Amino acid sequence: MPRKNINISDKIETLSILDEHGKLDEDLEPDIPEDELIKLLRGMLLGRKFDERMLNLQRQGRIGTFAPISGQEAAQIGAIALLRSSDWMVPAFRETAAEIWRGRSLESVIIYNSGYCEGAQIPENLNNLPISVPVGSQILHAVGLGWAMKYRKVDDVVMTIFGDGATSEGDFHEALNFAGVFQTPVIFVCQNNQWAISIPVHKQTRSKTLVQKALAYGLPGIQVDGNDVLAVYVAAQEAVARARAGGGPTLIECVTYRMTMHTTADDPTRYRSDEEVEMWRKRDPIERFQKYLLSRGTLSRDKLEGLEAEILTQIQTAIDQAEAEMTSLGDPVDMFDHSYEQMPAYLMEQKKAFLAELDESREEADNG
Amino acid sequence: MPRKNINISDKIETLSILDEHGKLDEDLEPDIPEDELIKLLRGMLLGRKFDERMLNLQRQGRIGTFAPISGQEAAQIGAIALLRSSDWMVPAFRETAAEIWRGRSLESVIIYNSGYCEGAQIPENLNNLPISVPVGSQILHAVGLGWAMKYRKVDDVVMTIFGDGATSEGDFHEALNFAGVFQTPVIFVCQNNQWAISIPVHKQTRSKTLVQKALAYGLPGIQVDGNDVLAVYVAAQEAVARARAGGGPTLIECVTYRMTMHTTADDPTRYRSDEEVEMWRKRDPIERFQKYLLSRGTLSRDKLEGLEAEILTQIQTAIDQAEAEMTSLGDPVDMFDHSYEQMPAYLMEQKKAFLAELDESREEADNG
Amino acid sequence: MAKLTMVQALNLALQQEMRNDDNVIVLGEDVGLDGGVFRVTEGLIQEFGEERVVDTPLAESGIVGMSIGMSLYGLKPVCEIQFSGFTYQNFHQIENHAARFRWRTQGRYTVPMVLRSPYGGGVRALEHHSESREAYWAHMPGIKMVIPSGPRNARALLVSAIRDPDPVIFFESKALYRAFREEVPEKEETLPLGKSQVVREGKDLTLIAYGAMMRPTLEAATELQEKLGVEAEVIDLLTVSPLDDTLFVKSVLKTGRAVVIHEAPRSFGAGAEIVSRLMEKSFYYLEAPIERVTGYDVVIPLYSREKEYLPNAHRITRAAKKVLAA
Amino acid sequence: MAKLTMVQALNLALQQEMRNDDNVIVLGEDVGLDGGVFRVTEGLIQEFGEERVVDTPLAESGIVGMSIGMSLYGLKPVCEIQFSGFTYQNFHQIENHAARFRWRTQGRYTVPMVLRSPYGGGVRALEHHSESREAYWAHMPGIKMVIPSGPRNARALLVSAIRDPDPVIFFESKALYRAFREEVPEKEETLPLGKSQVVREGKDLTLIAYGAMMRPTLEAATELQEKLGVEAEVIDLLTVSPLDDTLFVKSVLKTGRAVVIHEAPRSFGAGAEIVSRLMEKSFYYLEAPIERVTGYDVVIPLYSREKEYLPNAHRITRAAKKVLAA
Ligand SMILES: Cc1ncc(C[n+]2csc(CCOP(=O)(O)OP(=O)(O)O)c2C)c(N)n1
Ligand SMILES: Cc1ncc(C[n+]2csc(CCOP(=O)(O)OP(=O)(O)O)c2C)c(N)n1
Ligand SMILES: [Mg+2]
Ligand SMILES: [Mg+2]
Repeated sequence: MPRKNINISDKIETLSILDEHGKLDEDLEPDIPEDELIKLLRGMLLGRKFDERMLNLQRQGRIGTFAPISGQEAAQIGAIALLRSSDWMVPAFRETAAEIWRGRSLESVIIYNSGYCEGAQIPENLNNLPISVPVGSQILHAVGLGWAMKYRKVDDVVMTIFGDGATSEGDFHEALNFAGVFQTPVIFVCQNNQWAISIPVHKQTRSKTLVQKALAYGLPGIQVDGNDVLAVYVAAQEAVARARAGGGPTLIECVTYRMTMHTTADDPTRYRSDEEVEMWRKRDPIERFQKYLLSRGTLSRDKLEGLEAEILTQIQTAIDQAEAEMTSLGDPVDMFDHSYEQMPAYLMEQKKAFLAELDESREEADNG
Repeated sequence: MPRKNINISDKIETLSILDEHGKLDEDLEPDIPEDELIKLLRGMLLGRKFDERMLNLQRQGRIGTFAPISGQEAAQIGAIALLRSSDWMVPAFRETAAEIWRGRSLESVIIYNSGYCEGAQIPENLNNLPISVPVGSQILHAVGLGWAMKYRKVDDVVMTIFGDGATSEGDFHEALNFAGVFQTPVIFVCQNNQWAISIPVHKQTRSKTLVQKALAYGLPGIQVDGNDVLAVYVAAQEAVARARAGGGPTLIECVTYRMTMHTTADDPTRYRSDEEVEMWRKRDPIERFQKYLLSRGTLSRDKLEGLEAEILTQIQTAIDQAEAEMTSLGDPVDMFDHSYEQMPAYLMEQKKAFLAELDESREEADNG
Repeated sequence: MAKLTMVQALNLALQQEMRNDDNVIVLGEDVGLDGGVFRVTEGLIQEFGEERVVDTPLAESGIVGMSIGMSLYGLKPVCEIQFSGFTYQNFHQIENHAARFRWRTQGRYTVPMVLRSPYGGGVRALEHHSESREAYWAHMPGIKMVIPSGPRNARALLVSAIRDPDPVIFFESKALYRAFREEVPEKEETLPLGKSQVVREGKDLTLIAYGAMMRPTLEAATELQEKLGVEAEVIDLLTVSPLDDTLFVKSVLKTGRAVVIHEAPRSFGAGAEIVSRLMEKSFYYLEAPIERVTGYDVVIPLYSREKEYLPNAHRITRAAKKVLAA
Repeated sequence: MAKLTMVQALNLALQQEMRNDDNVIVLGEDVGLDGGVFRVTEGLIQEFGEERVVDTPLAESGIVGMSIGMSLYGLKPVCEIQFSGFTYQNFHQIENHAARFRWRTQGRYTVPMVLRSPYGGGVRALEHHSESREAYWAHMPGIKMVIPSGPRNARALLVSAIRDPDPVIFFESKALYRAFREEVPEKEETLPLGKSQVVREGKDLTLIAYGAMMRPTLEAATELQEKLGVEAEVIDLLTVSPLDDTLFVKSVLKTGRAVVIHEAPRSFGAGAEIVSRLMEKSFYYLEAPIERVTGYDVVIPLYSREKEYLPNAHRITRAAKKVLAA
């Protein structure tokens, strides 16, 4: 073998269907039922409106730190919509729209972001993992779940979501490598929203795309316009079908944008320009999709207004209910629960001591 | 952008010059001075002979666990030969031939493998790191060294060596990614010897080559026949030149073979076939290179015998000297040294207590 | 009953649990054809196939992260990390996740995995192969840290660990792997996690140890008996955390004197917690300050000097005498 | 002298050391333009450029491993890990390498790096953002574990840490970052690592704490004085490891009574080592068992319950009274 280029057999593709002006590539238009299209729009709108309201609540001091998703609605909903309920979702921490699509209640989000662990409770019928804060660490859990599904010979799949920053973590690498070796039914959805807090993606890695990292693991990869819900949907559909059929994992890179701050504790003006934000605003995934739906007659202005109003009511109801629920939450002694299935003796002693102190302080407070 | 294949701009090449029958691809023959060729052969022979002798010593119980390098002489020497003394070497644990090339004494290897930390001492004039046992972990140190060189504006480079197994570790990923982003002058030399203990490389990763992992980091990569010292040399020469000129890092995959056991504690017959070993024996890097040197008149049978005899003497002298040295090593109280620059008070107390106990036991032994 | 080494006893536990429950999966580096570098998983791949005995790529965080995912699906992974000196590569997966899923989801998801790993010195190994850092894991809420001291209890504890609904770090002393044999019944035997044992009764002094240190500790007890007529009570912790302080506190309430032994570095080691519990629960009964016999606060030396680093019967006896003289 | 918050004081230390010595390099996630998520590195990139203030990819092992390499070349990297809850991702690089290069090479190579990281609770943060696990690092031979308690000593200790020839883990309490201001001299000031301080003298009782816990501890001391006329001596460890036991032992030899305070989980926490040292070095002077006031042995709860998890002046006073009554 003299010097020659190595032929990489795995395909790395890129896909866009609906461009930023809402113009459709008709050859590529997927055949999605109308009610599913409306469902997608609703999921995206709910994501956006809820985000705006949460930001509001945070500014009013009614909830704590919160990571907004605005701009990533298509990238989240377009992908997660392909799962059925027996499939599993393994999110990072900025997938609120996807979590809600998967059945998480708005109330639980509010409660969690108010510092109550009760908000992380996941109903028994949902196959969702809770949010994972340590960047990239959850990707491996998806691979383990996928391994277990394959072992149990069910045809469910796992979708895990993570950011562009996560691709730098060792766990990303180990996860994709394991998935390749064991051919687990996992769809890796990278939300490349251009930023990891203040670090732009070109300082995160020198590879021109994130999707090409799939080549390191012998996986197929596809990069999609992440603000084009049709493209995301189609890519996810292919990947899910492949995984379900035993064809193994896929890496999907959704090229999108975090339109607001990293979290409510962040000030993005420190590190990025208004022009950049403006440019991406023009690529808004929701506007684009609405244009498409309006133009094909699936949606009308009236219907859209009705949808928005309904969503705002849903959000308000959730806030009211969450705030009502929270009045009865927060007994501190609960912190001793769920450390182990059976509380060890020494922890029991600590709990007792805690209760005794609590009683005592209350007495003192009563007396004082 | 409709669906299309992504064009990966970085080149991933493969190179072979001297095939397993010693046949030369004359178009590719590098122009290496004769004395350098002989030096390369000597380095490889020394590696092999020392290995054989160490195995012997281990079987006789004269040294402890030892990781042999036989089969990887070309992959090690061909690469390391390109460094100048101000460059740095960051090895894993199976690079004894390369370490010796870089000035490590045979004595120190013997002493280290006899369980004495004194054997890890590195003379001030050598820019070598000591062996690194945790797989893959040292690759990051090379990137930090390279960063520092770039910062100090010197044109030295770092070469780090690791195995095929190491490419699965998160640290491998983080290191190559950092090197790409910071364009540090680091040459990553992967010794793909087909096995990580009992795991063959196709169970290590699904990517068809290891070198294509470079694409994940936007790095150039080259796969070479690692049993062909000329190919390794040429690939390393290019990579070193590029790094020295500020062109950044390169990944080199040397396709080679671990001809004997993982370490002296390992029994490879449990997991691989004799046929496989036999097949690779035919690709022996030393025989091949000798044929080439003989055929081009650089080497004669006589000269070769002389070389071998000289090497055996060198090894015997080293063993004698190491064994002599060791008689005066091993004062256990030394274990308290070099924990910190200044020994903390509490450690001083422990050292005192240790000495007191030692005295007492000696007394007891004298009295008993 | 067969006389088994600890390696064989652990192998028996794995084999039987795998037969009992097809949720039990063994995974790790070289656990398949190679049978593990210490042969603890020998023969399993032949009986259970590659489906249940999984050779993984060389990546500890991968192994543990994948085990967590398997656990969340209801499997019971028993992963092997080849040496405890390489469990730091997966430290974050245990700290950030294995230890917390139950708490994080208020009981919805649990991580019933076992992480087995050889620990400790005494086998003339390379750097990183002789580590003893159980204190890291013992300080981690949500984790159980178990260390057996012989073939029989190793087998019984491993069975319990596999069945335990919470994540268990299971350290196996390399020095004990083949050091001696014990009768190990073919029939199922378990030992409760989180319970220590009195392995020798005595009234003069309490010796508290675990794992590889049980042997020099028992040797010291014998020597104390034979040379000085001192009756040492010896406690084997078996589980380091959650720490069972009932037996050793009870013992010290009786003896008033104690020596704590471990091979890990002394400062901030597991011994400190034992001393603190005794401070809190037996102070008024203490006749003398409790002594710690431990490794020193340095990296365990390469093997030419490791014997002097590791506590031995002589050092324990010496400490006992000091406590007795006080 | 300017009145600075701890964030400003740390920033001053970095700025001055970077001016003094071009070997000093700051690196980590978001330390550049963003100035660090807590703004400790604010303004540094403007003064020293991207060459010396390095925004890294999101990879903690990468950051630390690279820092080790930089150190081996003679630089003095000061890396930031964004929250101490993410230092586990780089645990192996510290355990396996930073802590050992000096020993491994018998002094030829050293790792004079500093790993700065915000630790502790009290700022209503998300999961993993309120961790207090100094005991892990304290148990690691070769590592120094430093925790300042206010702007002035934070600045002085950070300067010393940067100049120290050995690797230092430097934890900064988020709760203290902006809690109060202190006079911090513009002129260079250092404090020796490995030395504790008596911050309040007293004869009746010794309170031993560090970091964020110094405030409730001093509050408790005041309360004890004012309400009960009890004179508590208060010791600020400043360095957790190597642990300086001279001052607290001396103090307890005088007072005979002690309370140890930390916010980390109790079992196998740093407090246990302090208790053990006192057991060994002051036993015969102890009038009562030493009390520990600490976090509980659970994951620190999300913020609605964290106040009850964290030790406060009330709990410390209560423990002090118990010790005094005994
Ligand atoms: C292991 C780890 N390191 C650091 C952090 C702090 N942190 C939280 S989010 C974030 C950036 C994540 O970027 P990316 O993966 O692109 O996701 P995005 O925030 O853009 O959704 C960082 C550094 C963390 N949570 N976990
Ligand atoms: C982090 C870590 N995990 C596991 C080991 C045990 N171990 C030592 S060498 C080895 C295989 C290494 O394979 P490779 O990287 O291909 O290098 P080779 O041994 O073939 O030279 C393993 C698993 C280790 N030393 N470090
Ligand atoms: Mg991002
Ligand atoms: Mg190999």
